[in-house]
Amino acid sequence: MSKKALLEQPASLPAAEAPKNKPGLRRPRNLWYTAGPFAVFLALFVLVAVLRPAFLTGGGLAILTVQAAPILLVALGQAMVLHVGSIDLSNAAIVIFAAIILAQTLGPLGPAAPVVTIALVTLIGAANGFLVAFGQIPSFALTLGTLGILQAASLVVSNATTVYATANTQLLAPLFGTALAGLPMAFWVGVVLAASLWAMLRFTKAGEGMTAVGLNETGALFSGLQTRWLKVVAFALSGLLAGVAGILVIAQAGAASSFGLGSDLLLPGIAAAIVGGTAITGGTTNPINIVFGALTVALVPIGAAAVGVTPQAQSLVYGLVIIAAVALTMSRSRGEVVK
Amino acid sequence: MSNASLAPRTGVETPALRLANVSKSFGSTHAVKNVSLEIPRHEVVGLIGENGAGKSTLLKILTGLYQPDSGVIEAAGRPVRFRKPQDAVAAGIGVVHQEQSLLSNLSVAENIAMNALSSKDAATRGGFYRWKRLNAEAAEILARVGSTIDPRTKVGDLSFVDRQMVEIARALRVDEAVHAAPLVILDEPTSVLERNETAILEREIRSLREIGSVLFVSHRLDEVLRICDRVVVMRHGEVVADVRREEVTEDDLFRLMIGQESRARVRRAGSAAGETPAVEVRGLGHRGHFKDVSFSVSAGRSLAIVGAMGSGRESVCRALFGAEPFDSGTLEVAGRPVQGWSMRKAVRKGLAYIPSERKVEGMVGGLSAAENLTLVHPREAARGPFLRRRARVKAAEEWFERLDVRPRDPHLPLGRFSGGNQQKVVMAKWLRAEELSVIILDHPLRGLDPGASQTVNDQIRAAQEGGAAVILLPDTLEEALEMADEILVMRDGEITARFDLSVVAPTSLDLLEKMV
Amino acid sequence: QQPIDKKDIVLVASVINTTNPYMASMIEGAKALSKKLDVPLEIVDSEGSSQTEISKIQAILAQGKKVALMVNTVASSDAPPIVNAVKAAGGYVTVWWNKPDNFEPWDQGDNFVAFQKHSGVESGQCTAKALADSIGGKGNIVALAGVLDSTTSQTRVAGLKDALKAYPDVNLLDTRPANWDPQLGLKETQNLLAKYGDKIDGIWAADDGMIIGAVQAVKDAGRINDVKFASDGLYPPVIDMMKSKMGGGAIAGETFHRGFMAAAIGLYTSYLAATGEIKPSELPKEKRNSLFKLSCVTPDNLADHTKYDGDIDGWMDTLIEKGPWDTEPVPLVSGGPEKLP
Amino acid sequence: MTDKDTGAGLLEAPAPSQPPHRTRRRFDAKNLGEVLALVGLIAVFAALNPTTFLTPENVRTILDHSSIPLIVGVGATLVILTGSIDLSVEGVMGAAGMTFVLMTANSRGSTDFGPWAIVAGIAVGVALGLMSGLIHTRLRVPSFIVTLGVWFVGLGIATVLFGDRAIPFLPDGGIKGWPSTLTFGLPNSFLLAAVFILAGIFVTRFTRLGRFAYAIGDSEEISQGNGIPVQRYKVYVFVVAGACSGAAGVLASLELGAGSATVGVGTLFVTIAAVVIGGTSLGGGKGGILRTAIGVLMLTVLNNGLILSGVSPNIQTAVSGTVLIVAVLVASWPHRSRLRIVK
Ligand SMILES: Nc1ncnc2c1ncn2[C@@H]1O[C@H](COP(=O)(O)OP(=O)(O)OP(=O)(O)O)[C@@H](O)[C@H]1O
Ligand SMILES: Nc1ncnc2c1ncn2[C@@H]1O[C@H](COP(=O)(O)OP(=O)(O)OP(=O)(O)O)[C@@H](O)[C@H]1O
Ligand SMILES: [Mg+2]
Ligand SMILES: [Mg+2]
Repeated sequence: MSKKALLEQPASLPAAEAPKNKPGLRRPRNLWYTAGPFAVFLALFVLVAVLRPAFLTGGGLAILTVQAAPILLVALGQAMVLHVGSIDLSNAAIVIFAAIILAQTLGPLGPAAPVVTIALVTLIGAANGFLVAFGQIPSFALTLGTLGILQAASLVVSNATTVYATANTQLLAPLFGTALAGLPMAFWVGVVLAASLWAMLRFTKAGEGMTAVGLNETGALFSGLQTRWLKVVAFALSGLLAGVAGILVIAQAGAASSFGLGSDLLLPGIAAAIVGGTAITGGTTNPINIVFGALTVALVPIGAAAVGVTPQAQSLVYGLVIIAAVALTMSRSRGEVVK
Repeated sequence: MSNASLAPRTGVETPALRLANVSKSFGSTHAVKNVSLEIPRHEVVGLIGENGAGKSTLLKILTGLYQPDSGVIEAAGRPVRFRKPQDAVAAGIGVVHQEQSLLSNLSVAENIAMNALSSKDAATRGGFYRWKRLNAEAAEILARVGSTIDPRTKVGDLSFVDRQMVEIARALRVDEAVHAAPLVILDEPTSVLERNETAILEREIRSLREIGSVLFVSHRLDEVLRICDRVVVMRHGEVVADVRREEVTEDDLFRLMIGQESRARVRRAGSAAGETPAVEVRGLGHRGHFKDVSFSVSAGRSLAIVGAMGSGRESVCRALFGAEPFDSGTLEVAGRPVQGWSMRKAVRKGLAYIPSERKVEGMVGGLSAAENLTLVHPREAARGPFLRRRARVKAAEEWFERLDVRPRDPHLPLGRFSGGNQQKVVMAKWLRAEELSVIILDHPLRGLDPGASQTVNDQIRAAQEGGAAVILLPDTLEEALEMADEILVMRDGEITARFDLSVVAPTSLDLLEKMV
Repeated sequence: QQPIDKKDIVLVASVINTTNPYMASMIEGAKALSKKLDVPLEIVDSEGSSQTEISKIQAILAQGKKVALMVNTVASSDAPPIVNAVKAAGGYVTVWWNKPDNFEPWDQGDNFVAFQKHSGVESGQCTAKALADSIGGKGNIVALAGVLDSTTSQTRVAGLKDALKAYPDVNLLDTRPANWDPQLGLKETQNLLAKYGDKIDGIWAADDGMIIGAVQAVKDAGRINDVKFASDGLYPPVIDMMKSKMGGGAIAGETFHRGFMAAAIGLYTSYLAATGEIKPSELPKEKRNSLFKLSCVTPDNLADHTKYDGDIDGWMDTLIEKGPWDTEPVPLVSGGPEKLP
Repeated sequence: MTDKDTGAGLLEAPAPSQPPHRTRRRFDAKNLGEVLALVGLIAVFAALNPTTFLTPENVRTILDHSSIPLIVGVGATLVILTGSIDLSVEGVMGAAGMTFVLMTANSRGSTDFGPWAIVAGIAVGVALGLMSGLIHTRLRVPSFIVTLGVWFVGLGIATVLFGDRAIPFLPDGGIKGWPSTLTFGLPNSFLLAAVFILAGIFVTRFTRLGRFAYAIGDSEEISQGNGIPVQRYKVYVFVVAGACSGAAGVLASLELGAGSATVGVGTLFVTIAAVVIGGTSLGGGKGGILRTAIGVLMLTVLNNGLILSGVSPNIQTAVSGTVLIVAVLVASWPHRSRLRIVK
């Protein structure tokens, strides 16, 4: 370990150096690295709008944000886990599990149901983190395992069928029913959460601790940080955000099933986090940029369909655009090791 | 290089390597400025300079890791360009880098032959390894440096010192690879070596002089004067002196490097033991690492633990700090026995630990210097869960001033400071604690230039005067004799002798006797 | 709502993927209808994902088009968001195969024109009967179901189990999900063959996609002459197997319904609502939650059913002439929701 | 501070003299752990299903089912040894499989290129692997995201090749029956996989490609410094992985006897889980192909055993997941320490 970490240490830094700047602010990173995800999204959006102007006039942006909202939430959770150097493969399964639980409890519990659901899945996320941190199991393997367990749990809890939210659905209606600046509340919820996470990472001890863990866990450990609990926090946040995404699933569909809406958010979530500039190696995350990452990831299939790419070739386009978007937005520095 | 007949006829005096006006900058940093120097055949050239003077950068240029921005390099009288490490190897240049650069999951033999393996040499046939031949060759080279490591061993299973020997063996392999007289470059090879290995290395360097030449970087001026024929001094990226050994003394070299006089070394006046020890261990043991270790240190006192590699003194220190477990005995901090000891608790109790593996354990290179500074004891730069960035930067600026950290930019990621300056920041992050009770220093001066060493030593003393107990694992016995009030000698995990320096004044030899 | 002018209408057919023969047939039907009506058509490929399905449909709506949509929903829960989006965009939608049970068109207004399907229970019953008869009313069978949470699969399995009550000597050994996928059908059948060995006399599958893998596994095991198959959909490859009397008539039973018919009926229903030719709120409930006729196919009556595939255009003419609820061979037989036995 | 005493005070005293020859550890007990786990699983299922589990028929089924993850596992292990990851497996299998089916005799009646169809299938794998490798190394995009993209690209190619026409079937007889034909009592598919595994082991022990994969996984920078053309070898590794996936796609199509864009469905997670269970570190540099082979057998035995034992399909993923977690937990428990970093 030592050798590797020793060599990778300076590598994870961006190359550009700016001269002295105002105290209290971190050195501004490469401008493109900061603005890249936004620029890529904007470019794609403009491209789609030019090729199919009706997309813009028909409220394309609102539709896009509806689709992007659950991806954004899952991506934010994933980014928190990536930030401490781990990965969470189970978070989409948590989304479905949360949605099924919420559908079943919304009637009997009413307004308490979302709270109960979120508390439950936050605990599940924390359990993931606990096993990773204290059981010292690689997160990739652990969450692959919990993915299977959660899938089974969803099937068992839902009796392998679609579960409907029977009453109190009006509680969730504003999420997609109300709009602010033309965009649905659900998306703004995601944006607010992104901003809070940004502030958390930047202005709190816990946030800085998580950054330290992601950059050099040993160093953080020797500084007396509770690195293991910080990991638990990251996974718990991933669970919590997946729970919010589960609420969106019910708000949108009023029903959930094990392989239905929300079950395939894992890969889009990871892609959105990385397109949003999150370093897969940990320690570098800008939650605000993940908003644009999620928008980009949601835009590609919609945009491809809108500009009339034949259905058979759409996944090809999706693959290429995701690669290109990451290639454009990734922060790289001279000599950095990319894995 | 391959065709010697094309070389200009410059006679026997052609230097092995000649640099003319070589420059290299990174952004606005001029790491190497207009350096011209010659390494004649059959000569050992020493290269010294402060931390960050540009030595490693120069060597990386010579070994094909960096391309110079300008200037000419001539090998055996012909201009060369090293685009990749193999080019340098092909020109007969072998190197031991400052940081170990072995592949820990490959075998010793593979590591030694790696340059050959990666350049279609006889070591492989059509991409296939010739294991027998590799192992035999490696065994032969290892024998030359007096090492008995099995070439088939995985490098990861070797001790640090053995790994250094493998590094050196690899550098020596260049004379197998080419027929030209080799140039072997050694970047601080001795800072991690034991005395007997250093002796072997010295012998090997002398025998290398017979066939080729050596460029040798070290911060140990005595060693440089003993081994080298000539010494080149760098400062701020430039060569400021190029002198023959006979012409200078250690003090001259010091002055040339730092630009000021070296301070005379004074032993600190001993301080008396206080009533309650800041830290006390009784019968501490950890199976396979150390056993029955008892000692105590009171506030304001300093304890040095000396011992050979594998004596277990590092494990004891790590156990004190909660980084490693212990399975018997008791540990008392400020008079109270501890339970469920961990690094976090240690930090809370005012213990500080400055590890020898600075870049991995001592700091988070990706965070800025200021952020590193408040990584421990963040409460003092925070309000509730929130950070006070301004307060922190102010604290950082203050400490930068106090320890003369260069550059004075607390926003720069710590990983980009030079080793010596990194060490100063690492010291500062512990020293700024409001209630520092014990400070454990594991080789705090490793790799530091003499100037930086002085600053760090001053800080240790200041902390001690401020009431902290100091536990020191020194680089040299002299360091122990100079800094400590009490010296413990450890061997094979047990304490073999104790010297209270206010009572007796042992010599290095006394200590050595108990160590082996 | 005002009727939409024909030239403003776009037909949209949303399918689960483009490579399953049933889905390919749906696309074919949508194209044929589009040509007949002379109305442009867009195909949505959901790539098996609810998320993709909804976002692509929304992308089309986003262009401000007035759609007449037929969607084969990936999962039941997709129906509400799609209906809501279409409603908001002023289009018309007919849903095929999956929707939540309590999500009825008449509660959603005119834009959700209808929900349509073939009975799953009936499908399970008729293939179960054919299979049980083909093994002489006695023996062991195994079943391959679709994706675990699919209602279509569940109703078909329920039909299978119901029909088997009449065959006390036919024993259903095991039911394994094979996710509608030929490759998984192959693997699961291999596992079942290993588990039960020569005990297996018949294999039932909820869909022909899986039976293709099952047949291959049985062929590899050298038992194609000993095992009978029954499944749903009568896909072209299965027609060939039946015609060629593979394994001495190994394919014992099938159901007949066609993707092209489903797509055309669904699209045409939406289209009629869009042009104002029908007013959904005035339709009887069975026309808004409809079960269409499903034919049981055995080797004996196969020829009656193969004729339609060759004359899709002709069938489209009949559809336009007779309307969505009254076109052979898939007339409306009753209203939903489907009742489990 | 400078050392005024010369010589004597240099650092620490000589280390206690070392044992003269330390031999390298070829086999450590951990290897045995995985084998024991496999044997344990077999024993449990044999006890639960005395009449069905250890029959030749079932053993053949298990071996046949393991063949595709084994073949893919060779490439996946190499990639993971270098510290990268290849997620594109299923897409590459689809593209290669469709290419093969359409170029050999099939029911769509496209031209029959004979054995060249197999070559073409593998070539598609190689091309996609090359694409992954080049994008990863030249544009320096993390392999995770590149291969995620290439997964979709492969799937897209397969879907385009499938088009909207009838399923292309392979004719009965001919090569279709080859994978399930028995040689020496074992299915050909497994024998082919065994060849891949042996070749893989040979590559990792005796060739530059394999040894450099380990070196790169240990540290790319040090490898670079040692003159290993890191980027080039990474591309090679991805190409090999692509070829393995391509071959697996061809084999899977032969087994199915038909073209299908989703012929690789489910392979990725089985393979990666097998690599991890086998003990190859996702961080790179540690592990090996034999370990992956054991991991694949464990998972295949587990899956087959659960079906034979009649475990409800609803909870089968939970059982597999729990076994995965327990396996990794048990394997890593002895290494637990307060300083251990696990990502
Ligand atoms: N990769 C790099 N990127 C940017 N700047 C660098 C880089 N390498 C070296 N430098 C700059 O070059 C200067 C010289 O560094 P170098 O490593 O050559 O010093 P050194 O003489 O080897 O120091 P030491 O005695 O500590 O080993 C440093 O101060 C640093 O600012
Ligand atoms: N990626 C990088 N970007 C910018 N500067 C760098 C980078 N890597 C190293 N440096 C600079 O290179 C110089 C040498 O780095 P290095 O880590 O070798 O320190 P050093 O001075 O040799 O340490 P020591 O005193 O322990 O020997 C440092 O001054 C550091 O600022
Ligand atoms: Mg240096
Ligand atoms: Mg140095």
